[in-house]
Amino acid sequence: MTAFPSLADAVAALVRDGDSVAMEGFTHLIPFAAGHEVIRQGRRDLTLIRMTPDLIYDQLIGMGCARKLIFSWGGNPGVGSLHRLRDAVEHAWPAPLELEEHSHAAMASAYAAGASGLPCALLRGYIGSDLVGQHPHIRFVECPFTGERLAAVPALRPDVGIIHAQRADRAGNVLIEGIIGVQKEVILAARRTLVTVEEIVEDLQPPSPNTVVLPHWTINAVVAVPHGAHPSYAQGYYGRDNAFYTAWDAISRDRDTFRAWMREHVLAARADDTVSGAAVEVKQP
Amino acid sequence: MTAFPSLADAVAALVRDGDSVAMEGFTHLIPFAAGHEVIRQGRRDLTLIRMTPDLIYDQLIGMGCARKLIFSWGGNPGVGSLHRLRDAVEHAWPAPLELEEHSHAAMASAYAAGASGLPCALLRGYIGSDLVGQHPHIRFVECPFTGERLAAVPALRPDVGIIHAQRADRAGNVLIEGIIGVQKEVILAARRTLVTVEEIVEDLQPPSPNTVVLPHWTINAVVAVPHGAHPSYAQGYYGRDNAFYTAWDAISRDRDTFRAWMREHVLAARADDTVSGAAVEVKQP
Amino acid sequence: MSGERVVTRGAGTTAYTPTEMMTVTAARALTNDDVCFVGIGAPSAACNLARLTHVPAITLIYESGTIATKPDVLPLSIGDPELCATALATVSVPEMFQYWLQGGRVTVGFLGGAQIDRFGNINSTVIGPYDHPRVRLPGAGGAPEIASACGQIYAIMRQSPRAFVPKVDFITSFGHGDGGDHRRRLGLRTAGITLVITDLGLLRPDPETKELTVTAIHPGVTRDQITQATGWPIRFATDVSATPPPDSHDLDVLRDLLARTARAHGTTSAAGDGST
Amino acid sequence: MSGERVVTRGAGTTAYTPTEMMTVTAARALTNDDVCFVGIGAPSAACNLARLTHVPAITLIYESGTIATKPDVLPLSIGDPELCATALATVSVPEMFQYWLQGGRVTVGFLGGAQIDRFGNINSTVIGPYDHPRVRLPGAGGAPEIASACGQIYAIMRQSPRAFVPKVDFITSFGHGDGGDHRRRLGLRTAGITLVITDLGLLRPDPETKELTVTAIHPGVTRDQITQATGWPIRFATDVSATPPPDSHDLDVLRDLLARTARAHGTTSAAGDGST
Repeated sequence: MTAFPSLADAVAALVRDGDSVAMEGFTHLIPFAAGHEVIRQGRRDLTLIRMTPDLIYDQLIGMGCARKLIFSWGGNPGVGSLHRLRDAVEHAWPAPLELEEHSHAAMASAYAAGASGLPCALLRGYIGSDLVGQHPHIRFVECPFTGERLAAVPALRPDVGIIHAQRADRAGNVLIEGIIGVQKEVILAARRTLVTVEEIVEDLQPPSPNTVVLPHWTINAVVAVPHGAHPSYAQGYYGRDNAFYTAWDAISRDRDTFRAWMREHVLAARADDTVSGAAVEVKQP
Repeated sequence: MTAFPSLADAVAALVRDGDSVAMEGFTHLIPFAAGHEVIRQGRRDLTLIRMTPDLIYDQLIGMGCARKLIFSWGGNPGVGSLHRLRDAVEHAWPAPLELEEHSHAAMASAYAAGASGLPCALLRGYIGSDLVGQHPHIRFVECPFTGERLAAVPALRPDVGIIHAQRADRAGNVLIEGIIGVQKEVILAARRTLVTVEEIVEDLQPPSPNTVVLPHWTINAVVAVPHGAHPSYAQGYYGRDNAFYTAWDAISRDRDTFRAWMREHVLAARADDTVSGAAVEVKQP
Repeated sequence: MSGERVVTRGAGTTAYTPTEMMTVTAARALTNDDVCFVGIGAPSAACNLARLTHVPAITLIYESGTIATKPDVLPLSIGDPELCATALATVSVPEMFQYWLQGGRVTVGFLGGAQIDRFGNINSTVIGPYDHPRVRLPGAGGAPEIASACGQIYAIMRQSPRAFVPKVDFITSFGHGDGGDHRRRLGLRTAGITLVITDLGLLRPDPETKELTVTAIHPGVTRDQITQATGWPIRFATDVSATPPPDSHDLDVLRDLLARTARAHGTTSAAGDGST
Repeated sequence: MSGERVVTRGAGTTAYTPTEMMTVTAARALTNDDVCFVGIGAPSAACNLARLTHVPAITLIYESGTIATKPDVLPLSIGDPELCATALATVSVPEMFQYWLQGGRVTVGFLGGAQIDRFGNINSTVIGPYDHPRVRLPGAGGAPEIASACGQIYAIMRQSPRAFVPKVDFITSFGHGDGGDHRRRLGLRTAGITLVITDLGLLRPDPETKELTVTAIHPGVTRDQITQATGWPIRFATDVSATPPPDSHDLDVLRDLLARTARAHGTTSAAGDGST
């Protein structure tokens, strides 16, 4: 059953040092508030998984939470580099960062395979790319009917899946709308799941029977965190803070500036205890 | 570009003797009107593809249109047998019928593989089932990472895909809502595509950005056929005619009764020429 | 239920039919935490009765893509409008089979079938040889992967020697194969058939041999009746319990449900056998 | 465009910058029948300019899942709210890559990149060795499969010796490999890169060798400028045409679009390089 703990309690119960953690949201609904709580709780040796690392992973990496990054595009969208990610890769600061690198097509399929209970995904992909050979996670199989050589990647089954969504009802069912990315897949693929939402409502009121709704029994903890996706956005609630994405370039370029910013804006803040504490039951893998 | 021909012209242009034809709609939105036009035009040697053959395929088979059936569940839902299907399989009447038999999981995945441009689909399926070995289309591959043995089935790429949907706009974009089955997959997997709709509207007005909308460039012909899914149903337009499904048991049990019914209700009828004729451009595979 | 004679009368309770006994007993096997993949017909009647009585929080899923559906009347087909209209969400059929069933999200698969054998294998494909069948049945539908992917499987079938056979003509859905650790040897990690609910009693696989064995008998039913209704020399567990009879609330809710259903469909009953 | 000097003035037309020339020329390559997979940055500016001028019926797809989107301002990222709000439909990212891209529904992939080589291979991964990169670039994103699955690829990049190199440090997205029939030998059935639009002219692969060759030169640009801006001894086709200059309508629409975009984002330009 879904619990409604505080964000601090949810992260404490669900995210452990050494875990593989996927925080997803494709430009839209990126779970910044949850990521900040992971930073505040000082998690270490995480394998961070995300198609587009974005600023939240730049922050986690810069604060030394990560040992490894599984990703497919690591930039500040429309702005340039993720400087903390580059500093970790190019200069091992604050720690070395192992990379496991995909294409979007492969990584999206790997999440879908994880959600589907399959050990691997097939795709017509990576043809002629130098990514093949860099990594043992790209292999090839033959179609048993046509003989065609197809790329295979292992399914992604994160220890923890974290997303932000528009709203939940009091049973813990969660509605996502707009650019839905791989959010459904990461929740179904992960062993433990945390969803932050803009609001908790009496009635989800999905506009269509085919609206993406995650049933409560797929989620360990739901936490109401209004504005929890800022500076990314929540369609129907607030827009993307493009100016902050642009400003991040200067903030993150220098190590000291970055740390000062994190101290002031993340470490000094407290997670909103918007819902009083409740035990989080962790489902078995 | 999508054309808006009459139903007769659309079927004449898109369905040819010997084609593999998938008419889909999972209980909901079954394209009966289009199937009836295929019967009226006397198509022969079709390979009919459909997860749940339902009454429309019972009629096509009983009228001698089919040479082969690719399917995963062939009954009259909640009522009993499809007598024309059984008569063809058990007594080769009116003609022998070759069967290629799947499970739902495999067939749904095979459509998805067809839509995905893959030659085959993998699933954790058919384990211990006698369906394996009956058919060369069920094979096994090893996961290149775990060594697990996974079932593989060839992708379904029908020559023709036919569905019924709620509505289209004047550009030919099509909206489907409710039980959406494998309708999107069959349209994306097929070489030629025909969609009948309840109505053509100025503005599709999808209730959500994530509503299933098929862009006009995936469809060769759109035909407005109000009630075109009867006796199945169109959510938001009319309900399922469960009484007819029950009545079909008696109609179809006897060969002569069946033929008399078809003469009166299908052969004597004409396709509604609700939209004046227009050339149908057939996209290249 | 019309046409079926009332043959049982529980002590001090309302009269009920064997089919009602079967449906009520099947409903009682479910819990509020179950996520249940529901076959049409008898499984659907049992699962919805459970939802309307003791397990209101149960999640019912139909293979048409409807998740957490709460139909007010029983669907005639696996995709009736009622299922979508009352569901929490409706997904595509590929997603249903890939993410929800194969993804391991379902705790119980509730199946019917034409034939079941000593080791819980189910046939819904053919009677007689596959290439020249005496009877061509509807086929697999979702059943083979329901049988392998759900946490466990409950089957509900009227007991008769034609339906309960030593070995099915065709294994559509693998139960325990030849018994023992056959599932494990095929790499299956799920429990498979753990319970068969019939109109006469309950059968469960023997913990070691996996042979279906009688573990409970419905009120008024004799061991001999069960033996006569089974196509193999059926065993009885050491401790055979007596199934509690339906209470009047169960029966009231079931009969109301079936009456609503009949009115809605214009038929006498929607609890017959059907798709998986 | 601010900060860039106006260096070209077409005969009798409005003054324009090399970047404007590049964007307008790229837009002209598209047709109304194209289904175009759009990279962020320069490709996005060109594709939307095309839609707002001569090909209003073009279908633009962004990898965030937005199909047939008609943004009023250019998105800063690949998933700005504007893209979803103005799309015909928004699908999940797995569906986008599986059904729409890999499914072969896209006629043109419009890419940018950090480096391109003589045979149209594109690098967006690393400068220097992979394990000890001098510069770590954002990585593949959608590009490897865009490059293999779309009917053909157009690339748009400012021409310089650092960007146009004899051989890329890392092939993120396969163009024509070592040239000739390399694509066919790998089983690729799509055309790959057929056009590179730069601020100096147009490059197309030689029909036989697949070496990128200059086929058109922008007004006011010299052959020597192009040679200087290319990291390999670049060839010129037998018939090199003169690219027509942008007309004032193109420029008006482009400048309005960029001005609206700047107002919306609070930045001076959204046409910079970005994700695939």
